[in-house]
Amino acid sequence: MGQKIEKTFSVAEPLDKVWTFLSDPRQVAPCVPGASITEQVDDKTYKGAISVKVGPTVTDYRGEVQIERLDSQNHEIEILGKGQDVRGRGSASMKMTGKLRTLPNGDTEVTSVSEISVVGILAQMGGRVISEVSNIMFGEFMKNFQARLQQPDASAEVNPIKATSVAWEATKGLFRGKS
Amino acid sequence: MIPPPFEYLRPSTIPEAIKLLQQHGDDAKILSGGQSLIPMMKLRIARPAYLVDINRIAGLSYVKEDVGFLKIGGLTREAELEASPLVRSKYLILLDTAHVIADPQVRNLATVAGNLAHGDPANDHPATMLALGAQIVATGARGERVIPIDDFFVTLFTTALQQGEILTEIRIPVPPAHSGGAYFKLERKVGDFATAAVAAQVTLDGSGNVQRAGIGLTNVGPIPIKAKAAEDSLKGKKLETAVIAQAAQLAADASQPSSDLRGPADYKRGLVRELAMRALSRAAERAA
Amino acid sequence: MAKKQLVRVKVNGRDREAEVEPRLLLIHFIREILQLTGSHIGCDTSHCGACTVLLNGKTVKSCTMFAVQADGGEIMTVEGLMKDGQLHPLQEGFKEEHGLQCGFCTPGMLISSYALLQHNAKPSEEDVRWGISGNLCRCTGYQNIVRAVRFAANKMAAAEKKPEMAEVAK
Amino acid sequence: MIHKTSPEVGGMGHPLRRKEDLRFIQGKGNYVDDVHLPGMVYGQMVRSPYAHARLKTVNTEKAKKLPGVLAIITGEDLAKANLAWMPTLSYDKQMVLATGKVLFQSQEVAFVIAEDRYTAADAAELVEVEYEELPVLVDPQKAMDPGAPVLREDREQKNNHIFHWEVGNRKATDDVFQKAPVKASVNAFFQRCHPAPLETCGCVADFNKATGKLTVYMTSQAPHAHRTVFALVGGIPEQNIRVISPDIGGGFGNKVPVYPGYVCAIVASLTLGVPVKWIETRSENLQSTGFARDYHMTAEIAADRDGKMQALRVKTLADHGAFNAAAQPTKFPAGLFSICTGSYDYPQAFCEVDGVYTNKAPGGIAYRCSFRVTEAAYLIERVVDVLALELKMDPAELRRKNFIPPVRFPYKSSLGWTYDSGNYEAAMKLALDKIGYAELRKEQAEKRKKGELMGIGISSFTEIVGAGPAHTFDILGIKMFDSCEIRIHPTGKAITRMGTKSQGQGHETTYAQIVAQELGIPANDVTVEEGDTDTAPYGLGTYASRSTPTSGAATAIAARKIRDKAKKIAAYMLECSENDLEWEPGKFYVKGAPSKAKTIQEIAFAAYTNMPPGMEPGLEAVDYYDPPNLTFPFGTYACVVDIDKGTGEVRVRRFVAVDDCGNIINPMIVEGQIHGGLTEGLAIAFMQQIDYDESGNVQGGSFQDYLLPTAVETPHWETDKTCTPSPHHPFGAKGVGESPNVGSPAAFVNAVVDALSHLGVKHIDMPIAPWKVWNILKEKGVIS
Repeated sequence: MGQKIEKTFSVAEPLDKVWTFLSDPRQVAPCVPGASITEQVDDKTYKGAISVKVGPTVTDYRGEVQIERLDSQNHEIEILGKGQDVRGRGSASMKMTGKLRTLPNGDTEVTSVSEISVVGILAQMGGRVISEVSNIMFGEFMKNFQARLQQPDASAEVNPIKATSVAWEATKGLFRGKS
Repeated sequence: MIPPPFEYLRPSTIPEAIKLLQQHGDDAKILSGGQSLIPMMKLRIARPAYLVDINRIAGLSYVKEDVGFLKIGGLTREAELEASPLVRSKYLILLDTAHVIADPQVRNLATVAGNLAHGDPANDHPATMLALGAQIVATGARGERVIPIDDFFVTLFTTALQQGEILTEIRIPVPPAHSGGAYFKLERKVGDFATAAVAAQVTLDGSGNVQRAGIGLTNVGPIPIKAKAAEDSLKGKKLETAVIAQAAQLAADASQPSSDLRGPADYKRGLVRELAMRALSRAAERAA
Repeated sequence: MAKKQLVRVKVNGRDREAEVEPRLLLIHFIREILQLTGSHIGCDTSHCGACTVLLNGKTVKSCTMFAVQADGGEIMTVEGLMKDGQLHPLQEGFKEEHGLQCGFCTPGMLISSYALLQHNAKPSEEDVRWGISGNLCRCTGYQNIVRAVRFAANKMAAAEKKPEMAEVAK
Repeated sequence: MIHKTSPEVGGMGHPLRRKEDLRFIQGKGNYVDDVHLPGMVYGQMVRSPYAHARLKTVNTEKAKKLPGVLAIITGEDLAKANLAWMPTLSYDKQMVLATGKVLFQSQEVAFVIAEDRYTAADAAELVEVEYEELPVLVDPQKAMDPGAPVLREDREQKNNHIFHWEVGNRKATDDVFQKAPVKASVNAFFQRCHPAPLETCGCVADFNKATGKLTVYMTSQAPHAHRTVFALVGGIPEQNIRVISPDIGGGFGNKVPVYPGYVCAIVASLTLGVPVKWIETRSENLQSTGFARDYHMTAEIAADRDGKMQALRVKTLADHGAFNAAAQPTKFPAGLFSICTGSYDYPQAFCEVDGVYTNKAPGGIAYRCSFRVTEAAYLIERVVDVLALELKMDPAELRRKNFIPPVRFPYKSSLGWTYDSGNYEAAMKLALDKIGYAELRKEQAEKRKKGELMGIGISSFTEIVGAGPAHTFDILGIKMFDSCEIRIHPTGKAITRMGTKSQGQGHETTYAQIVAQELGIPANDVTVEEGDTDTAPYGLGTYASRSTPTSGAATAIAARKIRDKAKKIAAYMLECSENDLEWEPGKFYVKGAPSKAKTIQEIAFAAYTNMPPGMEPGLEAVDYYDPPNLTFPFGTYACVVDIDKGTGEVRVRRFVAVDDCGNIINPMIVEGQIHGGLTEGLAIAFMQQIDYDESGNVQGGSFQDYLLPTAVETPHWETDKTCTPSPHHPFGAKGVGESPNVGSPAAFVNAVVDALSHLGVKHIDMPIAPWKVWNILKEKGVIS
């Protein structure tokens, strides 16, 4: 189940600062609702987890985040994140391309293209909500990105952001909701 | 398919239920009709540790008119709504809606409140309640509060209900004379979610001009959509073909559907327009 | 494992009880604990209606309900349709009008039809089609099921008329 | 002409009420999940969420620790016993439990056995499987690309091509096309469907360690064939295997193949020595067991300007998924698809099919279909309509012009089949008269002026059923005969046992009616037993509308053998010569002296009490029937649809089905079969599809999205018949169970296309969802 989201937003920070932030998965990953970096494998590879709150339980995807391409001259980055559901029921991956540009007012414009792919039971049953969920998660990401950029948290790598309930809310809707 | 284990709690009063919900917090889910929750548990997508079964709480099942409102109790089943003489004679839009929800067996258990509290944009009552300008009564530890339906749907599967609150009543202002409404739904088959659906409720003044119009849309966005521009376009006008067509177009413009197995987004927008025309025409007939 | 709970129900007129896990689905309670295997499981997602039983007079999909929820209730399954060794008119109707082929959906169909006739003694073809719209059949194409239900409706109406006539005759 | 017996006897032609119904209407059927044996435990499959992945590790430690878990079987465990793979019915092999890699979503990876279902489900979740995802191939066209990833590493052939099959004269056909003044073509995709019987597949395997006997209660449409497969694969002596097919909740082809679940349950029972039950969930059923169709087809017709067809050319790509698990006769990798010339007389034809592997569930099976005849009938009936458009000719007129005329039967088709009998024009005329074709065309013209959309669709299909003659047909080498054994009890009652297996077709009634017809024993006095391999004679089972053509024929022949013996006994009893005896159902009497008679019941009693000297006692017979040819049922279906321009919805206003299945055993049951088949045809035309997204996720893997029609979506069917008996079948019958499913999809689609044809629409792929129609209307500017 693939889903492509293209978004452009701007942040009131200079390009260099945004670039430094964007090119560090330890900073960016926590902007994704429920995600965290747990370990750095090498300078381009990180282990991470996305903790998706599913009602009273927590579903964990664990996997890797990899910087596929880092072009500091053109300020372009390509990140691939891929996680497997620890209950063995599928996986989710996201390939994100980010590009920065300085706006006339000195702000920085972020253009991102994300391709989200979900495999397994959620993709089978949740077709009608995956795009909505992706959009909402991306909206959260933008908010977090802007907020964290202004107050980067040095300990991001050990403090997973509290999971939002977006994915739970999404899965709730898989069935004919009448109760 | 086998659900994961859980503890089953069966309070007999609302305060008891609220206490249990507070006590177990996020680990608890309300079991009302269960027709959405139980299939999810069987798929093991939902795994609540506690189920608080509110079905044995007395006095929550009614459909009645009282001080200017049609009141629907928090445990009123879809089948009861469908069978209510009051609904059958005066609230045809509710009858339209209940009739196309799932199937007879599911309607015997599923509740109107659950259909709303679930916050699923694909559910049918949200659009109807938006059209009717309903109010939601939420009961929590601090007592009751009334939430206008326009503020109730927050985001995908999220409503204004707080943890520990139970949707105990739905209030619909009794429509004045010359009111009428209708719900039109296109579904792939009986029991399916709407590909799209439109609820329309109008009240006409003495000269047949629209005094109030409510239009709600099902399954064409992250939340049930209130087509405000379309509603506004009708005010003070006679429900003639051109007027209806314009409102229908505005309703379609307000929709934000995504493509899925039920059809591409463009189709769904077109469907909203078509169904809005039909719902408004039927509402006009019923109001006359 | 969650602690077991006592479920007491009256099934086809007989009191039954068992200690069960709260998560036990009503259909498994009926089929496996009570050993009433007439009601079936066909889909798991609340779509097919093969598991339909009557709970307190109303049809429910017993695969989408926990046994603990039925505690204190009265259940009727297909095994409870026959009275005093006589087939229910619906059972006769299904046989007479060829309302079944593989028979797997039949118990659920019979129960839904039973409930339909309880509140609509003279259903039109359209009424019957909506009344059984929560039950899937893969074999019959429904047409003969519709005939079967209307056969039963006629037969039940005739049976009710007869005593009245007798009354008049007196 | 069939002699009509009295209603009390209930021979052929009587709408006898079904004998099997009494148990079903009381909830006393005995389906496989109703089988409950002492000490029985439960199996649950662990399945792959990925469509294509390297299988790195399968860790069962945590799961094994769960109280109540008895054992967990993995692919590696099976490999040690050489059981990780099993043969399919198409000379391919299929993984029982994955080793190395998984090839489709929901593929079987491990099998958990626990004391109860709930524990088994909990434990399955605790099995930890590590996968490495691989590129997924879902498009069969891409599967043929040279650079495509090779899915089946186990094969010597390092590509995804399974087979190429061709029939007919390519060159002669091409030559006709080169010169033909008129050509018409269609690209039609017959989407992947699933039979979805209401009961899923399952079994209870019960191995008795003391006796060495394995009893398998299973949802099997072919219990004998399955017993042989188990014997060959498992190395168990065949006499020690007993397969019992209890009541089956619908099959439609889904219950022909052997599935990994059966094998795992058997292995588990052999290992643990207790009965093991395995029952699929609906999702497992839809996502891993035999799908059907998935044919990407092109058909072209060459014709002259008057509409006389000259040649047919067909090219097809067949998507078989991860394993070629098609259930079909050995010599026919594309089944009987070469019946695609249909009801028409083509001087030349050529048909070729290529099969490929993709990362999808394995198949494809014959879904209410005689081995791809559904695809063939759909294709030809579609392309004929396209030709009619090309010629601006009425589609009924075009058909009439090209039908094989009655005088040409037996007719040898240019693709090699010998049609037994047919009268296509008669069936079409009846259908068109009944629906009021001429009036409908007028109405359509009027409506078009007003911008309203209605369409009339015709499908004049020819079926090919009753596989089949031993010289041509076998499955895994076993010839496709079928059988019947009849025993007459001393009191004149009877039991018959068959090699076939009913799944709702009413065999307990119809076979009894054949016996009643042939011997005059009331059908109600005849018990029909099927599905127990310890008692029934060997047969290939029920699918492909073969029961009546094969076992039905065997029943008549066996009954006639009994009648021959009965005649000898009667002659002895009546002290006359056999030549002096006349038969009427139920008794022999002396010619010219009807009062001197012996009833079959009296004769039966004598067979045990007073047989002629030297005669073997008893009265029974068995017949293994090898049909001389297939049978070719046919019919015309006519359908009227109205289209809602605003929503794109198609409403079937009327549907008239005229079937010709030769002589009829039970008209009530035939009508019921037609209703059911039409409903499945409707579902295929408008609703049912198993699709896959680009990652290999199943779309339509539950009844939420695999849409089965309810009573509300299903129209009221109108049926009628003509009767053209099969000349070679013992009582002139042909088989009918599948005709409506074979013939109707084209009628529905033709009707929808007809409604839109004036806009230039020539074809719409199934399932015709409202959005597809709406998109066309929008594209053609009909709506804004």
